[in-house]
Amino acid sequence: MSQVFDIVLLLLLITCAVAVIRSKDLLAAAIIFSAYSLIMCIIWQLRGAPDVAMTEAAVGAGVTTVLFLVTISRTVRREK
Amino acid sequence: MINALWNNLDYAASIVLFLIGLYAVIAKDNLIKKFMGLNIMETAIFAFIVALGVVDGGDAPIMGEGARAPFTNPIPQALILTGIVVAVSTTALALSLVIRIHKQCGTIEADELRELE
Amino acid sequence: MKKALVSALLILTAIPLLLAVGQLPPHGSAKSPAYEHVSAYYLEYGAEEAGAENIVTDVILNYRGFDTNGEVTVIFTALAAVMGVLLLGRESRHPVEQPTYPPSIVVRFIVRLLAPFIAMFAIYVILNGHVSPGGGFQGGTILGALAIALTLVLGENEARRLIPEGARPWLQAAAPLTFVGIGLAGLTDVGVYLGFPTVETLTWVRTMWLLMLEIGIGLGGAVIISSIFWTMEGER
Amino acid sequence: MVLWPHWLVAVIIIPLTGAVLTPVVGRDRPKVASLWSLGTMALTSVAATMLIIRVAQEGPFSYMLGDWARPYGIELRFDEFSASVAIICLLGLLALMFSYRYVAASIHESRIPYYYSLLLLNLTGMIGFVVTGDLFNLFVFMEILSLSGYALVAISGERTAEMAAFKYLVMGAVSSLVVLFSVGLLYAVTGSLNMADISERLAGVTDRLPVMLALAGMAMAFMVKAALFPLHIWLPDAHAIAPSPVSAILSGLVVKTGVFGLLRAYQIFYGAGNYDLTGLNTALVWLGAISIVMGAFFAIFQEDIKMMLAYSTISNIGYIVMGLGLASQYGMIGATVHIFNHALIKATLFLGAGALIHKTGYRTLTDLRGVGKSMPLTCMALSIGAISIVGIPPTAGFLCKWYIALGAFQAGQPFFGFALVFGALFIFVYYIRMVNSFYFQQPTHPEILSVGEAPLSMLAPVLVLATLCLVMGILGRLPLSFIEPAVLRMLGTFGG
Repeated sequence: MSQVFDIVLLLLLITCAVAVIRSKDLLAAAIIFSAYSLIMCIIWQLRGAPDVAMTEAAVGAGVTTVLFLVTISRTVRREK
Repeated sequence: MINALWNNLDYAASIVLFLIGLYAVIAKDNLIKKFMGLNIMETAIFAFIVALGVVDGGDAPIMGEGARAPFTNPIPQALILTGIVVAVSTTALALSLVIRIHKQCGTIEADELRELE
Repeated sequence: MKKALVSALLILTAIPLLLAVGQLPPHGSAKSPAYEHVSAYYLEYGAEEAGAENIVTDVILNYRGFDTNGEVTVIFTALAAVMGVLLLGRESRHPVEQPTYPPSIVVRFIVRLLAPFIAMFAIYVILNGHVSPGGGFQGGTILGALAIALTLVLGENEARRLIPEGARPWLQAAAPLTFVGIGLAGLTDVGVYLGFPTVETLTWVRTMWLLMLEIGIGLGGAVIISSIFWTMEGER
Repeated sequence: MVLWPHWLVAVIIIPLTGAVLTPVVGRDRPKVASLWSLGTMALTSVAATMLIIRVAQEGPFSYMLGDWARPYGIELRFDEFSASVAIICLLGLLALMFSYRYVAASIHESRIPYYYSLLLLNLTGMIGFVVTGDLFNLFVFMEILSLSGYALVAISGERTAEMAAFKYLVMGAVSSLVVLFSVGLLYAVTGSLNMADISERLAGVTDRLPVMLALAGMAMAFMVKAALFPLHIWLPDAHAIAPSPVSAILSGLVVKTGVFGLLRAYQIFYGAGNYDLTGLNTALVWLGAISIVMGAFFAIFQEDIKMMLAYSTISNIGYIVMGLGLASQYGMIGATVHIFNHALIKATLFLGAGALIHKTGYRTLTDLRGVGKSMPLTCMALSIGAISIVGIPPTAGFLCKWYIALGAFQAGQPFFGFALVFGALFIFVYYIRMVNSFYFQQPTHPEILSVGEAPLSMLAPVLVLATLCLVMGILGRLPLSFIEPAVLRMLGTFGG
């Protein structure tokens, strides 16, 4: 059972990564990137690494996304 | 090899993510997108190193009441804590540069920037 | 042409990676060299020898404390770098049209409502880093995120007042300075940089030092993250 | 002498503390920031001197941080190769002194404290990089030095500088990531992060593929950092556009950390004893030879004086890497000593060029024609640097290149000895071009004849370095014999 859950999460992770790369809208890409980090964080929590999961949730999904959002708001939103 | 990878799904997934990120870094022209790719690469490597420390049925390495062996390996986790901080520092600097470049050149597409030079 | 080159490169990278990973010790095995060498020692003796029940905290603050000393320097470097790149650059040649929406009442109300609880949680995370997941940097990041959220609601000028102008450079350097301080304390007390007392009667000193490190990292991290945000956000 | 064992940690902690306090001390007072950083670096130099005295007396020694025994804690290890801290401190001091006037003219005032802070952090990172004995600690210090390096390139706020910094950053970040990946692989197969411990445990590893991948990854990543030929594309822009004192540090020292990383990787794998490194050696020798020729070739066509110097760095890194790859006693010794000497020479050249640009405002060779008459001392220093880098006998560049050539013959690959001489000829051509335009051509801009000599804070570092170029040529045997035991220990049964 947990094997199935693992596979679903990993597939979701890869889907998110591909979606980040393919999306032409940078704002959407930043949000998907945040989701990607959160999925990564769930995986790490399941793997018995709560410290890393917490850091990833705070830094990867939080601060990094905020920095991306600031940058997008100061530059352009659409990729050519 | 397929069998080995099936048993090591985490490793395989992190390699796939690494390649996706690498693709973005090389092929994408938008500088913000490039950096999203680099961040994906970074998390892929982190996932790989955390996976090195996983033990089947292992608990978080926190002693105290109710803790029972086996515990997962604490060293990769400690390394990745540092790694994540390094990654966000690099991102902050890169994005500041992107803001400056946009301010000075009005574009953040690598091919257009190359024409400007 | 470019596509073909890129895919060739990706395939060329993928093959050695996959081959090598296939030869690694199997995933999840408790018999791998990674698990049986140094980490076995940490898991066995860490809790009593290094002072924290959370072995990850033991590793980052005590056994491999110098790495964390370097890590906080990396964040400080990031701050200095962002300041060096963005501070008072020349006037913009391509100003961005900034529509300024005042945040909606819902956002303002929720952030104001949650702020004290977020702050409390962050402080809890910092202070309990040695017995539960979390620690200085995680809690510091949460505090920094709170400062960012408050900036959106209160406006930058109000939010900046949270960290007094005069103390800001000191606070930004707080994390590396705490490390140097504790390191020198270890030097005088134990005789080695970053040494922690291991004597039975001095365990409270050890716990206190660990806590001071956590607080220093947390405070420094929070101030640096919010300063980076303010500097980047101030670029119009 | 209570401090005797602690100098090893002091040499990292002093500049680190100084760096984080620079913005506190120097806020709104750029001059104070400058003096503060100079003082910090002077103190660091004292620590470095003590360390070198100690290593000369008793050989390599360690410092166990936190008092944990070897594989459990972090070890700082000072061996003969780590004596590079001397050159790091020296160049750091001189570059800081040079910055005093240079920065005031070319960098926005509010950025100046951060400039000094970043420069100190960069030096701290390098010092940590060369003295640490722990693989992950190496990565952390590498990040400090790279991150501050990227920012220093962009700090002038020029458009081109920021673009060059971004290019540098992307390549640097990817290569750092590859280093982290390799560290992870080595950890997976050995369970340790201490270099000496990894080296011991590697001997018993049976599945060799991950180890070889880790070696390849590290080699590749450090080649990016060292700007070896096909991976050099970030270097010319970044080094040419950065402020001149930063160029001197980047070109003289930061690219060498890539070479130094390679050296550490070699130490680990030679120490294990039963790894066949012929493949890597061959690759390094060939890439080195190609770098020598291509770097020199591109340099000939550069108009911009700093661009020319930047390409010349690629060429000289080629010499060093080739010497390493030859894996013979002479080649190795020549390569390690060339790390020192090239740092001296390139710093002379970049600081000299910086002084010219600061005074005249021109940076191409055509524009700078005739400057030899108005700035005789600076131009003399530049000429000495040029002679040294070509490798003409009485100067610093000669002995190590001679040793590398000897190494090629010793390794039974005389072809590469000829490649080296051929490269030196190319280098000769473009430095002759530089000297020629300084002294023997009619000035393009007549007003260049009336600019005065550079101010003392700029002239002094340049002259000190030029003198050292000459002195090291005469005392050249000193570093050679200093480094010899370390090389012999490392090569063990291999080579000479």
